[in-house]
Amino acid sequence: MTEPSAAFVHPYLPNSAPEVRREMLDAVGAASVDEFYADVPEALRLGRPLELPAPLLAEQDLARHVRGLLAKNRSTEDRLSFLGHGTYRHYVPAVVDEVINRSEFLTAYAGEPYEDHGRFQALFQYQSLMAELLAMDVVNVPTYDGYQATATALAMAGRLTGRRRVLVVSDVLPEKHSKVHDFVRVHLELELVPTAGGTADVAAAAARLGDDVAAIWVETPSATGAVEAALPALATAAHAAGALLVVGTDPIGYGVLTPPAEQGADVVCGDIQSLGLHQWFGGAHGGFIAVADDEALVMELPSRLFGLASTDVPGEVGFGDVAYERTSFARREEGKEWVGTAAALWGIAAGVYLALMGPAGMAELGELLLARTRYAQQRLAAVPGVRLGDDALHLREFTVDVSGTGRSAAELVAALRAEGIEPGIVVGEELLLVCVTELTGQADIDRLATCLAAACGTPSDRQIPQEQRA
Amino acid sequence: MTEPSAAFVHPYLPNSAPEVRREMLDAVGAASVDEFYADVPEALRLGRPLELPAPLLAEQDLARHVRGLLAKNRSTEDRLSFLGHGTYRHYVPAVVDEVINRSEFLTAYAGEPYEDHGRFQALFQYQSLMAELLAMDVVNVPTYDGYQATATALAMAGRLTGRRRVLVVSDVLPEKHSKVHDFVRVHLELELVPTAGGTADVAAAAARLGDDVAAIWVETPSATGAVEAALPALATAAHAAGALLVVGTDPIGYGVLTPPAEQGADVVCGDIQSLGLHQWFGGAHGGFIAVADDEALVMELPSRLFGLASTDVPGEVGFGDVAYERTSFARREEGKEWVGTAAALWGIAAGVYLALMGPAGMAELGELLLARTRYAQQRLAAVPGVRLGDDALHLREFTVDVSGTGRSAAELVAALRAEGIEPGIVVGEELLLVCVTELTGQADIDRLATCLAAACGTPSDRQIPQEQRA
Amino acid sequence: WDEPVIFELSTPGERGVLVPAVEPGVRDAVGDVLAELPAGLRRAAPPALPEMAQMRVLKHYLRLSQENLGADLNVDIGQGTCTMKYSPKINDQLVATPQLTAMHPLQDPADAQGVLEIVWRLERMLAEISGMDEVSLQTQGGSAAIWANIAMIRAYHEANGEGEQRREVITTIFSHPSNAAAAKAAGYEVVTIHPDADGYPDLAALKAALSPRTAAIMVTNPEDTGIYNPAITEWVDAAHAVGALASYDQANANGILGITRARDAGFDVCHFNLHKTFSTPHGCGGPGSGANAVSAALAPFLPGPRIVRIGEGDDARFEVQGAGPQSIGTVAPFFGVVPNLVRAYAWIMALGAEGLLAAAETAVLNNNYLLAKVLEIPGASAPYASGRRRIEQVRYSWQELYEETGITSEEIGVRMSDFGMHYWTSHHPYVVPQPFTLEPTESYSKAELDEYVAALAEVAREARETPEIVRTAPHRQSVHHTHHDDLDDPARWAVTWRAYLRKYPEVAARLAGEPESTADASAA
Amino acid sequence: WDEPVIFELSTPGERGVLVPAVEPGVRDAVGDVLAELPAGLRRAAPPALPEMAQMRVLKHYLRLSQENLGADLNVDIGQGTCTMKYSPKINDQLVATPQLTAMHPLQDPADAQGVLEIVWRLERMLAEISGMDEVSLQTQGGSAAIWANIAMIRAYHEANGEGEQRREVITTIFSHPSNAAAAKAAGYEVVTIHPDADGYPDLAALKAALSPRTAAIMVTNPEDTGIYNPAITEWVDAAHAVGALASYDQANANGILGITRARDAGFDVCHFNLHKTFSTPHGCGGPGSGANAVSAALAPFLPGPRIVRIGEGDDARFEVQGAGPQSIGTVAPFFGVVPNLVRAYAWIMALGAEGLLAAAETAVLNNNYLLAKVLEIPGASAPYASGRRRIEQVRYSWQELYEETGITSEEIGVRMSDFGMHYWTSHHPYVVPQPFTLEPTESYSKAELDEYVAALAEVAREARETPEIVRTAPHRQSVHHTHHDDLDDPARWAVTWRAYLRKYPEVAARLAGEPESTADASAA
Repeated sequence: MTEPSAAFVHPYLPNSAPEVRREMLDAVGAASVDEFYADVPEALRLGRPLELPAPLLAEQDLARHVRGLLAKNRSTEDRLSFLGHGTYRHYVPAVVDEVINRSEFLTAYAGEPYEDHGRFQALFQYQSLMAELLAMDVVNVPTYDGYQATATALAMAGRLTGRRRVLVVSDVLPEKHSKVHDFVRVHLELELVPTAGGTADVAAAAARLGDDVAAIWVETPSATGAVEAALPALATAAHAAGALLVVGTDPIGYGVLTPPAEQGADVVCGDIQSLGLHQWFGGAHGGFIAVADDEALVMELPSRLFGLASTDVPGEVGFGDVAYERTSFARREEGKEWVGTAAALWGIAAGVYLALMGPAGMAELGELLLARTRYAQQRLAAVPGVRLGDDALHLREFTVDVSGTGRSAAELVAALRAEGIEPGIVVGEELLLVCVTELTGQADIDRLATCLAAACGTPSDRQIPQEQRA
Repeated sequence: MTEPSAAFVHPYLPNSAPEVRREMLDAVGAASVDEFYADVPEALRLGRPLELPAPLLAEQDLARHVRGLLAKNRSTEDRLSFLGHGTYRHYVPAVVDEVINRSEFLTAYAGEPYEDHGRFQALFQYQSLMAELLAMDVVNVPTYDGYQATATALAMAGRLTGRRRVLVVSDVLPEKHSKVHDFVRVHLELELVPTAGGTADVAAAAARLGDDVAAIWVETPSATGAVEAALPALATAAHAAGALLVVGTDPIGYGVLTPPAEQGADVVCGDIQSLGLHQWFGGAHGGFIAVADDEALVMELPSRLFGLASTDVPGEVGFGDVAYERTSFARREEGKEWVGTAAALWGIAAGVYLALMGPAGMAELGELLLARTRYAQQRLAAVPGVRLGDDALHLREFTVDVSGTGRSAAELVAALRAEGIEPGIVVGEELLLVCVTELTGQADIDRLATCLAAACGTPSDRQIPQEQRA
Repeated sequence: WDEPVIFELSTPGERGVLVPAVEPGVRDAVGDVLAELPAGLRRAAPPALPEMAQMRVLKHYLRLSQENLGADLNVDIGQGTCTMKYSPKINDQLVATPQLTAMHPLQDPADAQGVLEIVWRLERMLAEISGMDEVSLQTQGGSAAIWANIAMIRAYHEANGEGEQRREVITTIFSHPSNAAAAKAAGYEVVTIHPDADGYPDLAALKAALSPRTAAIMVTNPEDTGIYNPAITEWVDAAHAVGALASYDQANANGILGITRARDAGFDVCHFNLHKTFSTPHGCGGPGSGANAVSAALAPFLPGPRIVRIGEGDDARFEVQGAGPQSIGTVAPFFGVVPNLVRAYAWIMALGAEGLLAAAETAVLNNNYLLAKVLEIPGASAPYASGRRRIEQVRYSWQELYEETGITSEEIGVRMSDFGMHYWTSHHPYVVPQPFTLEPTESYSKAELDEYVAALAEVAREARETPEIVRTAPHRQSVHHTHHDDLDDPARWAVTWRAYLRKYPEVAARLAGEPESTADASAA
Repeated sequence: WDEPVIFELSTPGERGVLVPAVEPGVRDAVGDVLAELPAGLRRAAPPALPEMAQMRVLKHYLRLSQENLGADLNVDIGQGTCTMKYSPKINDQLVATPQLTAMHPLQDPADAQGVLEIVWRLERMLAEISGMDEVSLQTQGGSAAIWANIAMIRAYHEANGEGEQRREVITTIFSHPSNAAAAKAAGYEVVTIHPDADGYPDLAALKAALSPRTAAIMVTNPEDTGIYNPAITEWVDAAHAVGALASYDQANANGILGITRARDAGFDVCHFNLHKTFSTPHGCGGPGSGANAVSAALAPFLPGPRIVRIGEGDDARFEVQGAGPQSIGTVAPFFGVVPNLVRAYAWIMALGAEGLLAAAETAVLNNNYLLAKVLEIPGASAPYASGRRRIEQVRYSWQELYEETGITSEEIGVRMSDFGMHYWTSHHPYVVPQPFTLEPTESYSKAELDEYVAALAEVAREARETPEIVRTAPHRQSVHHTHHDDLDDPARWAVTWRAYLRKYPEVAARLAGEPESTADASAA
């Protein structure tokens, strides 16, 4: 093989400059780079250039190309969005982005507690801030996402109890169910216990408990945004049967809502995307798993856990890995699942978010979300032919049944998209999942109601207030 | 006065929290904040709230409001722009923005050489990189902009020579001339020597030289983008008369063009916006003044000059202010003009830009600009009725005379704006100033020529090549 | 800085960011939603989050950032196996646009054509780079991608009715441990092959281990030693011969881009780490991004959703299809770590075919140059394959130095931090004694490699001449020698601040009682 | 870090960023433009800029940034008179949009309605805050705004035929020195008034100085001492009585927002520093932004261009008008430092009238709290106006400590840097002996003020007990005690690297001959 790239000098490749390249080859006594590939059999050599698009070597050309592609997108700043279903449009304070875009955090990886003291402290603080919100003493360094966190939490329950059955008593996002199912299916069987009125049917669940049940799995808010009010009863039942109560949740409401740990949950898990992460087309998720500070539970956690430690200087705190020997790094297939590159940066972001929000911010946000959700329910339910999917308490998301309008949910979505509105997600032939956040103001909700009424062929029950923009 | 703001808690005001406010008042023995204003006469108290718009206290509301206003803009990414006239559309490498947006640089001010070592070094490096480009040994920490740099350079010439007349031998931007005139008019008289063919009329200038002339002022590229080819002759004539040659310039071309210092210039000055600063609606300018390392010249510079110094550690370099006693900080009205907050961050940006570009990048850029300028001249001059404003060598900008088209320059601008094109700036009834850069590709120039021809009511001489976007 | 834990910075009443008030019109319509919460659902006491004004939160985290050593700041070649390369800043800027950050994954695909096209294009480029037929970009890291590999393999065998029969997965000891761990999590028994005397993967041992019970081999190549398995085709063929699949962990692909491809060696499935080979930033440990590439035979098992192109050229549009009937289903939310996918796309587009090859060759040149320099340090060695060239990294050993001085590799790593250098200590598995693994990638100049080696040599000299300075390191860090035995004792570990205050009441008492102490901060 | 000067990092052939090639179609049309350059215009030798790959440039500047102490990182209250307040990050994000960065100032105003509206609104808000009639936002800093003040005053008198007669400008010693310097640059003779025994501006001295030769008084209030001139109306009236104008340097306005206004005291012209009072970041020394506010009588003299609103409410549009016939013309390119104008607008909008007042009151509360704490440090004093409250800052003195220990204020400042604190030493004019000036603004919490004072007290204790440690500071900086005498000797000063290599041939020889030395970098 010749050296086709000998004259290819690129800003990303300092030693592509011919002079230094020659100097380095001379230093190691090699005639060409080809010598280094002596172990790669000739038969495996590609022997031709990869068929890739012509490169955009000048940064300005690259920027123009990629920006040109992205300019084809119309984002939720251009459209009025009521989309949720696992990825939520919350406001991200500027300081959050500032911190996670710092080169020191963005480009670091796995430094040791000394040179990467900042990373250890930032993630310890993330754990600690989440712990306050969740009222639990142990929270992991984030795993990939809420799907994985839940799969892992249930697997932990299986290992702890040595049992195989899991009762799924809430409505779960289908994609999340798919992931959890495929992840645990060798070890666990998921049994659906149909919900009643949007939340758990406690009696039905209790009836199916037994000494082969590893866990009851609750989602709150559920896939429809319903808040589970019966956690204490579920916990009591589960514990009586020797099973764990595993609660999947979104932490966004716990400025005002009682955290599951205070209602009997043994493992609480979920996603942190709501806490300071942009929507990113669904590409910014992180999973948390929280447990009590109980050695048996902690030793089943596969994730890294950063902990405080004393140092040679009295009063100074350092950081390090808690119970590192649990992990796959240390024990390969004898470890608990595995540890790998997951979502640390998003954890730092969530930590900054919680620090900025503080108790008052989380309380105000929780109340605002509850109020806007209720308001949106009222407005949409007032559209003729539209009624609420259930009577449960909802946070941020809820379903509406449009069967009375004579239109399918998909038809209504198409009609509203033509108005620049994403009214929600079709979760059934005549069922629409609608999401509101602190970025969805009263005027936005009113506009949805008006346009939905129009799409249903009926006039709205009141005028759209003038838009509240400057 | 009562304390209306006692309960006004804001994220920017930590001590607006009522508890700590009370604690601090107690610590100083004050009943209320009002006591601190004892020296402000009652008659001067406003006594009512300022009449300002209602605040947007939640950051998300503020962001939405400001973004909403800015969304009314249509930038040069949305329009095809051939606008120059002092503010230029060059590509800003990502690393430049990364560096100047670092909190450490963005929010620092006037720390001393120890705690702000980085700032001193970064600005020393800016001076040094500019010095290589300009081939001069002394460059200042940036002043406000090229207008100020030129005004100051001419004032220096006046002080050094003790003379009052300045011969202006180039076409100067009217706004720049206005600023320079008002700044120096107590001390200097500016005399215009009309240009010939776009550049200096050397004979006419020489004829007006005398022992009362402080300086010849040349602009290259001039207000029309003409490159002055007669600097050596002007220098010889000026020096023979005991005058200085002051050259205002844009450094963008000196990867390939001979720097004025090598053609006899005594003071070289101008603007650094082209070197890594966005257009910012004309809001990102910085001025440089370069001179030889001659004590007499250096002592007339009003700006700060950062210099290298030895430290207690052999081989280590530190930094500090060179000849600080020159400045108005030290000497008030006895100093040279004044020193104040000017454009340091832009200087750091220009330094990063030059470090990224290196000699090869500046050479390639210079050649590209010359080639595209010439190409644009050819294409536009080929439009029937359009001819070049002059025959000089041009860099980046040139004028076209549209008198043969039967349309005024303003009419043509209006017609092309309707096509999404800013074809240039009206600098005379029938004169248009057109600018191209590395961001104005061949296809863009071809499109301008075609649309201009159409606007003039004539078909283009050739087809528009298909746009080169991905 | 000697920056306190954030809870120590709280002042009651301060606010970091404000939330909009409930609109009067909403309030009128819904009443007091908190008062109306069902019994037990209203939180009794607010969470004990700190109360801080905005600037102080910012300052705190900026200071923490300065106590961290990112790849942008140091010569980050000590993180061997992790391919710490330059993540171009332009790519970070490109992904920061609201046209990406504010996209919801369930928007009308007509409104998402830009991002869908980029992801689709990236899939096709990675298919070409791997030689495979189809690519999925959903996983968020290398280990997650390994999981997807084994999940597809499992589904494949089940679809062929061999799910019950094939219960073993074979890997090598120098393949990433997540291969073993993920196979175990998927229910397989794991068989681990050790290298031959020269450090090469042992083909005979593989053949002895293969059987109709084998579901797959899962191997890295080059291995973490930097040694390329010259018999890789024979390995794959041997696996295929017993009906097993061959899965290729291409975490170490950085030296072979454009040189050789997974499919050309017969692999059925492979994955890349976009945060290694394709330059997306490591983010303190994620999000990364995994690319799973498969042959046509395995394509039906890929996770969903899938992005498909309809039409060609200027008329092409991109749509989203759900997972197919044989798919392993969802492995992660939606389309994967989208910002990293766009970054990886931009990185490939900035280099092209010639550039990828140049990157690989430069990485390999840098590594062999570094190898020569490191071997000049007395006490350092490169076990296995003596005298052979390596691909993109080398697992070295300080065993000689240790025997001479008693200084361990871990101690040297800590001391390296005093020189502003990083060198990680988790060289799983600990087969090589006193290991350290260096991977220079293509991103570092010769001068930087020389600087790193000089620091290593200096620490080795100290180990011999002034070992105490090494043993008592760190000396120049913002934190001092830390007592890690606290962290393995359930009674003493503290994973959160609240646990810390609970377990160490004397600390809680001190913090509650004392005013904030004078800063003794070292300068930036 | 011990980061070399950038020229030392050059490696021949490396590239930091690539430039597009000349298109073949352009090349064909224009030929070899370099070969065809007129005689003498083609540069003979390329500029000796460094040659560096992109990551190394980035790393170099990131390391330099870490050797800098921005307001975001420290308790930046030692930069008295400069109003170092929090520059909210949201504002930096808002101005980073291409809808601002990529705007050309001569675009069709119809395409620039957003930015024109913001600038216009900001002008109106500042008119209300100052009480003035019209505002211009073109200048890039406080001193530039002072220049615009005096240029307008000069034009005003000339328009009234008194240009020749009025040749004097009166200022006070505790007004910013740029008032004196700019007046001088405008051709005026400068008369400086010293304070009375209590430190208050001396009205009698002013009256004695005023005459028909007086063009203007140019004063700061509160002065740099933090003392508000209670007779400010009398000062203005006295000036007006002789036909002079009154110009108000409101660089120190941070404590009086919403409390009292320039026009209410009778001033004709004033300016604000948006980078002080209105929070735009200081950028290592600019760009700042100045706002010139004037009475109706002076409005015709404002610089141009002007932004005008046509129509009202939703139909309003914004246009650009050139400078009027009496205008002083252009003072700066186009519309001023636009990113800072948008930031200042956002800052005011985030706070509103109540918030501005709260900011002012909090700044004043912080200052008087700090004053009480500093006066508890033995050896520190606050000269003048003994026992009186101050507005937003105080000029203190270490004279007592100096007399006791011989330690100067400058030495204390250097030692403070070892505590991660900054304290500047340019307290022009040096009327107060051993001065230091603290201005806490509204941005710092009580805990941070306490921390700063504790560090001050500690250094004062050291000055008494272990003075050598203060005298030999700094001890914890990336650079050591620097020999500033090099910088005042024309034979030895080196303003650029090329001058350094020329003047110090032994350095040039060493750098040319030696390979790069081992880094001895301290950690981040």
